[in-house]
Amino acid sequence: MDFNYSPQEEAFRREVRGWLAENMRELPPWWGRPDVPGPDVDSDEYRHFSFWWHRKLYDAGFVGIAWPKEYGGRGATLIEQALFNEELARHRAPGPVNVIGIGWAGPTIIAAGTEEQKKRFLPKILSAEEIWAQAFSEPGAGSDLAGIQTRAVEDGDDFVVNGQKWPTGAAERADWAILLVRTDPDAPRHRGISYLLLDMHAPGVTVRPFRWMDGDSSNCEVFLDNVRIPKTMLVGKKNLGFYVAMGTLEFERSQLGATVGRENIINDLIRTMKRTERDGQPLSQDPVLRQELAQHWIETKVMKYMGLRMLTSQLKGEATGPKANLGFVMAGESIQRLQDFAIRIIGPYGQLARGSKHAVDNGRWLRSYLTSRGVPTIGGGPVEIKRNIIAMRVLGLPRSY
Amino acid sequence: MDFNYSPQEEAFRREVRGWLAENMRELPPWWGRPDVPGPDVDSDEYRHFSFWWHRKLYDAGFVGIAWPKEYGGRGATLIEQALFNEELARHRAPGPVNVIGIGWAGPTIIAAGTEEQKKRFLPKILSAEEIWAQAFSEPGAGSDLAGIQTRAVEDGDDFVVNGQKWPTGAAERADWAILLVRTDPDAPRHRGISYLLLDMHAPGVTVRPFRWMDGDSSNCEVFLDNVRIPKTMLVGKKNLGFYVAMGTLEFERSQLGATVGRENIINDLIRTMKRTERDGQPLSQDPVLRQELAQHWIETKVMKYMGLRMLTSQLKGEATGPKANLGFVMAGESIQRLQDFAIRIIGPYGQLARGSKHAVDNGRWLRSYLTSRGVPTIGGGPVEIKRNIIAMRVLGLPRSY
Amino acid sequence: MNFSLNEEQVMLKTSARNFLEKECPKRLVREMAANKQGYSPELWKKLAELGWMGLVFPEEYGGVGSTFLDLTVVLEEMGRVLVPGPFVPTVVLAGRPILAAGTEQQKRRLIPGIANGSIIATLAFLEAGGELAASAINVRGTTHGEDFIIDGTKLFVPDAHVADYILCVIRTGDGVSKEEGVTLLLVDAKTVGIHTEVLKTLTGEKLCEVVFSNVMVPRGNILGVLGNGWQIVQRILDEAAVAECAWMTGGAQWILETTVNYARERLAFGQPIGSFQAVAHRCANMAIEVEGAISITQYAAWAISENDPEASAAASVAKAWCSEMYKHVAGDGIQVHGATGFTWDHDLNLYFKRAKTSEIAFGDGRYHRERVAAYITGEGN
Amino acid sequence: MNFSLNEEQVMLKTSARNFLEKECPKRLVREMAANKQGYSPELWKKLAELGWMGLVFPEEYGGVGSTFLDLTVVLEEMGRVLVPGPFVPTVVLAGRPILAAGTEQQKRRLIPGIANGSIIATLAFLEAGGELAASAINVRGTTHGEDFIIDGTKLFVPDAHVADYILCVIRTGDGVSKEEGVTLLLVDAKTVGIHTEVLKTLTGEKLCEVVFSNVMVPRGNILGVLGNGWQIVQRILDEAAVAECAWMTGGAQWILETTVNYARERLAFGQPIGSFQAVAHRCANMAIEVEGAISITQYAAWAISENDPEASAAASVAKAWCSEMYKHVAGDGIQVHGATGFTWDHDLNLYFKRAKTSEIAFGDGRYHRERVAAYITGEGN
Repeated sequence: MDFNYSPQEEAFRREVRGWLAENMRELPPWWGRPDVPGPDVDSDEYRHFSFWWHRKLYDAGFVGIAWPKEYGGRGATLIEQALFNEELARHRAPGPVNVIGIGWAGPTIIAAGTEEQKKRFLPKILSAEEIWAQAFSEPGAGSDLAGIQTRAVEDGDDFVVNGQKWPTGAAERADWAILLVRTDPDAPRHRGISYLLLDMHAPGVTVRPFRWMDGDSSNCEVFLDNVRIPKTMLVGKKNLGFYVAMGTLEFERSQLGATVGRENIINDLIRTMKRTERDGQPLSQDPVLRQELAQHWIETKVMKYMGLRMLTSQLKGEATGPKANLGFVMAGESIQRLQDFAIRIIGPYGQLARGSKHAVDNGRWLRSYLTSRGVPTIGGGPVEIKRNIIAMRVLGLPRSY
Repeated sequence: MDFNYSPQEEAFRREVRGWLAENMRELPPWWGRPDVPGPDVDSDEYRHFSFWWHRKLYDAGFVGIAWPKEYGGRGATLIEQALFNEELARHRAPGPVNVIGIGWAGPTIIAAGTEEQKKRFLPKILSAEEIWAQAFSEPGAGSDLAGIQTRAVEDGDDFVVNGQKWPTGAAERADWAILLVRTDPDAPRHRGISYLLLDMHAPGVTVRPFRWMDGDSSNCEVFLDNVRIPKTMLVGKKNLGFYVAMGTLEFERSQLGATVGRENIINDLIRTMKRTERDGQPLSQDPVLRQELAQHWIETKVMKYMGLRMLTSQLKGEATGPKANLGFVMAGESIQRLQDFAIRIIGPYGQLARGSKHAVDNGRWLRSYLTSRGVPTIGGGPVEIKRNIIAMRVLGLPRSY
Repeated sequence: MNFSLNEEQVMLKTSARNFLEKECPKRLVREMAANKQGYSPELWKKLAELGWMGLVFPEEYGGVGSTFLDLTVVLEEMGRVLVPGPFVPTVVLAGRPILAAGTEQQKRRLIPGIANGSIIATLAFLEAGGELAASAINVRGTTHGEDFIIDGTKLFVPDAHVADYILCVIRTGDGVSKEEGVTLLLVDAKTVGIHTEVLKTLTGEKLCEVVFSNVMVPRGNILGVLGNGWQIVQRILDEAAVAECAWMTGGAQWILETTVNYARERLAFGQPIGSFQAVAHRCANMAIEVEGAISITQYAAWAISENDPEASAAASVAKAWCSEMYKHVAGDGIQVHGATGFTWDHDLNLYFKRAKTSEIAFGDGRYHRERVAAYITGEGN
Repeated sequence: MNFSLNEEQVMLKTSARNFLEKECPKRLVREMAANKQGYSPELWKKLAELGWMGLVFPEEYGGVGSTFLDLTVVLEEMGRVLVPGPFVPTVVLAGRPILAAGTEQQKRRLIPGIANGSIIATLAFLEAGGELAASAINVRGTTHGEDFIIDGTKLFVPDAHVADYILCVIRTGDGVSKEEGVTLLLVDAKTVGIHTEVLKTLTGEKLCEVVFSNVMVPRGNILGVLGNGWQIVQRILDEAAVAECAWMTGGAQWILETTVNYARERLAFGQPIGSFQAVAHRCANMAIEVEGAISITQYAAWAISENDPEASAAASVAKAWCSEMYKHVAGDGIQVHGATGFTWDHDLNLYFKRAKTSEIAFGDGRYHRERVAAYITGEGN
């Protein structure tokens, strides 16, 4: 056991740090400063900013760190990917865009795609010239992905697709989407699904944006009306798309970046607690809050080392897919408690939204309180499903659903 | 809505209080005083004491308060039963013995028994001349009572019973037991069970006591080896015993006595906290402990009024069986948290058992900490089953088991 | 002992339910969140015609003469559909203390207008520290002949922008304890020197910053006794806490019913999701918390109606419980609904957000637990 | 970065597992709980022969020269089967500080005996207040020529009744802070004036009251520097906390495995109970807590082995987590087992009880959370 990093890894860390120190100077003044007015996350200005930053990361070779070199990646280890995520979070730097493309579509194409698909798609994923969305779940099939109803019928060299996908992330601005469709309605549920690459600009694709309850309005519903998708866009074997989608994606499972993000949140809270007095005493000395604060730190540290243990398993080539859910469930529910704690600390100010006079940190805590109810326990895979997987595939209990 | 009691009810309360004031003087010096050495709960001395006290309650007409007069009860309302339980708890007086007889066997016989059975059994239940046990669950059928395997075969005027019951409460000292047996192995699970009255002194009945983890050694396993039970001991119809057992038992569901018991515990804890200093400050002023302490009080009050709402429904003749589980689940899990809080307060002394030098309150908190893991969430019906019932029969959700 | 609504209360509840289902659809709630005024004058008028504003005031002042408990029956239904507007500020935060502590003249001047819906009123209490303690009252009222001059800033004042009167909690003196020297002053909202700005909130509820610059208020507008206002404030807070509990309990019941219906109908893996214990037991837990909330809130409301000596403790017990309950139930409701429940368009999010503001209003769980601890230990901290 | 046991550690773990499964059945655990000595001399001898007592001591003192991390590998296996006896007191509470702070002479005198199993030692720390703070150290040592005279009572001293040496934390002076003036003294347990009484505990672990009446101890028996013992004590507590975490983690894994097996096999309603989500998800939650405990404990053990500057904070993080984890997991294990799990005869109850004493040992969750808060805020409280 050794928590020290190898000289090569340390060198990489130094490289990242050096690059960040150099390049973060160019970030706009509002970045990471809730007190300085900046553009909305949904605005064109913000979009322009994030593509500018992505390009810098890309040019420096920090996009697709663990992707093979032959596909434009750095060909580095998952440790280096984890290190990079950690440093990014530690420095509170913006990350790359095209998250679905880099983290999901790309690795799937690398693992199961044709040579043509690799050549056609991979370079533009890393460069973010083409943005990807994920169109798996449907209004009637969320937790139970095998229940999708969107149909694809073969017609000559194409699949003709009809159906509806929801929610599909930032589909409005996507050029391509990874898509699950039913190609054999008579087969057992899991065995009649295919995995396609969908041109979002194709005729018959209609995108309707909607808002989440935290105000994020970048998410979409996608309607597919006789959309023709060439058979060359099939990934893996026909009717085995469910297994392509569930297949081991070698994304880094340490969650180290997220853990550092939590540390940042806690450190920000400590600052707030130190400068806020109640009954003539800073909140940081309030014994009740201290217990809660410490508990959040403890959970953060526990998750950090759970993540590193998971990463070690991954590096050894062990199958960590089901086991990673141990950390994911904890992280999902833990961040909700942390955000609830954060907003309780600021008392009545917790009600004030972005743009309001007197809003603490321009409503940051309110927004993140709301956001914590989405992805952490639902959007990133419902905790109920994750617990099912832990019970069945980690503990070997019988199926419970 | 009116939380005041009627003049008649207030008169009854005064009667109870007067009687308790008068008679509690005769209680032995060790009663309710952990600092005064007294007999073990399992000892003959303790047994003698509790029968002596039962007889006093009985003679005063306080046993079977809500039982009909014709069967030796007081014929009073459930409110008066609740009031009595409340006063008993408030005064920390001992309760009656023969709890299964009075609370379970008796009401079932009243509701479903034959005239002969009523005459034969009811008077001696109230007087505690005959003690009852409950022999429903089996080593292989606990949560799922309909899964019992103990067989009864008809033979002339008798049932011949073979099987094993566990756990059966204080069967070693019981004269009779209410018994569920399978009389039709081919019928659907719930429809082949009969409800019998078992003479514990009959040939073929073997009782093996065992201990619970809290040290209580009064519980038993019962082996039935060709035990002959006359058919006159059948309660209700043959094969419909499951429904006899599940039938509405008009025991009082307010749990008022238990609630007051919780108040007593909290008040005892406050006393302990006031006289225990940490860092030169009494624990009662520790802000962290105060939050927890208050939460326990809050839960106690919430349960009190949940209970009274339930009682009001009962009095109106509404079916409260499933709904009462709302309060039961909460009470079961809440008492575990309270006992954990209690034992944390006394720090390292929490490890010391009854009879040890330095044990706080002679190990009372340790014992009750352990005890809280049994009946509250398991023995009184597992919380999982209770939640099933709430979901299905209170909320109308589909069956989930 | 009879823990159930009486016949009139059941009728009141039923008619309120029917009326509000028709008159206060979620569309209106969403509109009013975005609307500057924050309430619908038509609906306000109808509520007045139904007598709801006058419910807890004696007939001699144009009221209906019902009890505080009756009011909570209506509040529960209002909370169920999230009626927007200054009902609680007008009736509970201002009207009730005027009735309890006002002079005959003050009562005659204001209560009939409150009862018939022509006067909107509110309470200005919190300041920059955001605390409910007497020590946090620092807006000053200084004597100037027959007037007081008020200077300072109040925050989080509900609906001050549409109020005709603002009941202000100010400091007029410094005693041995911070409780001494607190005074309640009835201020005409149109007085020169008052500047109101609506803050942007989570729910669209209109909480205001109210700046008093050299505001002159006649001495005759003192409510109760000069420097002795804290006792009245405490009673206001107790009643407001219980009113909020009723509101929360109504909303939580809507969530529970909506979630159970969803769990019955939504399919996954070929079955209704309510047939999975992860969902079924979550719903059971919600039901337990809600049943507790209904019970403790009704008790606390009864205790306030009866001036029971335990009323204040009961209010804290209820508010501590309901604050956590509403938040849990709203969160569980979203979790059971999955992504659907997390959308802006689903009504659940209105409740989830309201659960947070209700938690904060009139003291959160921690605040009331400390009050309960003080009550049961007999020791402050 | 390599977060996994190395080859030798895996071997150590496997051989410990095999050895203990054979040599320390639950029958022995139960016997020793009732037994006066509280441990089996035969098993003790075998442990010594395996080199476990000497694991963390250098070869020059008769040890094996392994790391603290290696020790926790063994402790995890010991905790898994609940090995009774004075192993942790001897090795961690007494042996480790002697190695760290003792004079060459002290080390030569004691460590070889500890390493070969011929010396049993323990730490006398807590007093009547039951607190871990320096301010709670009130047993006095007063100078008397070349000796100290100790007077006072120590409580909850593990295995003092069989110990050859007792490392005593006493007060020899009063400084500006309570930390000053604390001294560690190595006391021969057979010295005249020491009276030991075994207290009756939940688990049958032998915690003792040790009364010192006019006990003379030579000055040469000071461990470290007179009046400067508190730093050593803190290090002892950190190591003891992590040792306890390893112990708890082992026990929790036994519970998890046993419970999952039961859930697979036990039928209700015609299905294994593990196919009900109420049970399956409870098991999943147990697994999450256990995985967290394994991870954080190994990290803390590594930090101690490496003298990492974060070692003390890591110890508190680990102990806070594991204290709650073990209690939850043990409670959940019983709940899944139902009445069976609540019987005296089922081994689960041994773990449930141990979870409580482990929670208390070397600081409970609250104590360590406060330490973590002090660490991250940089402010005491």
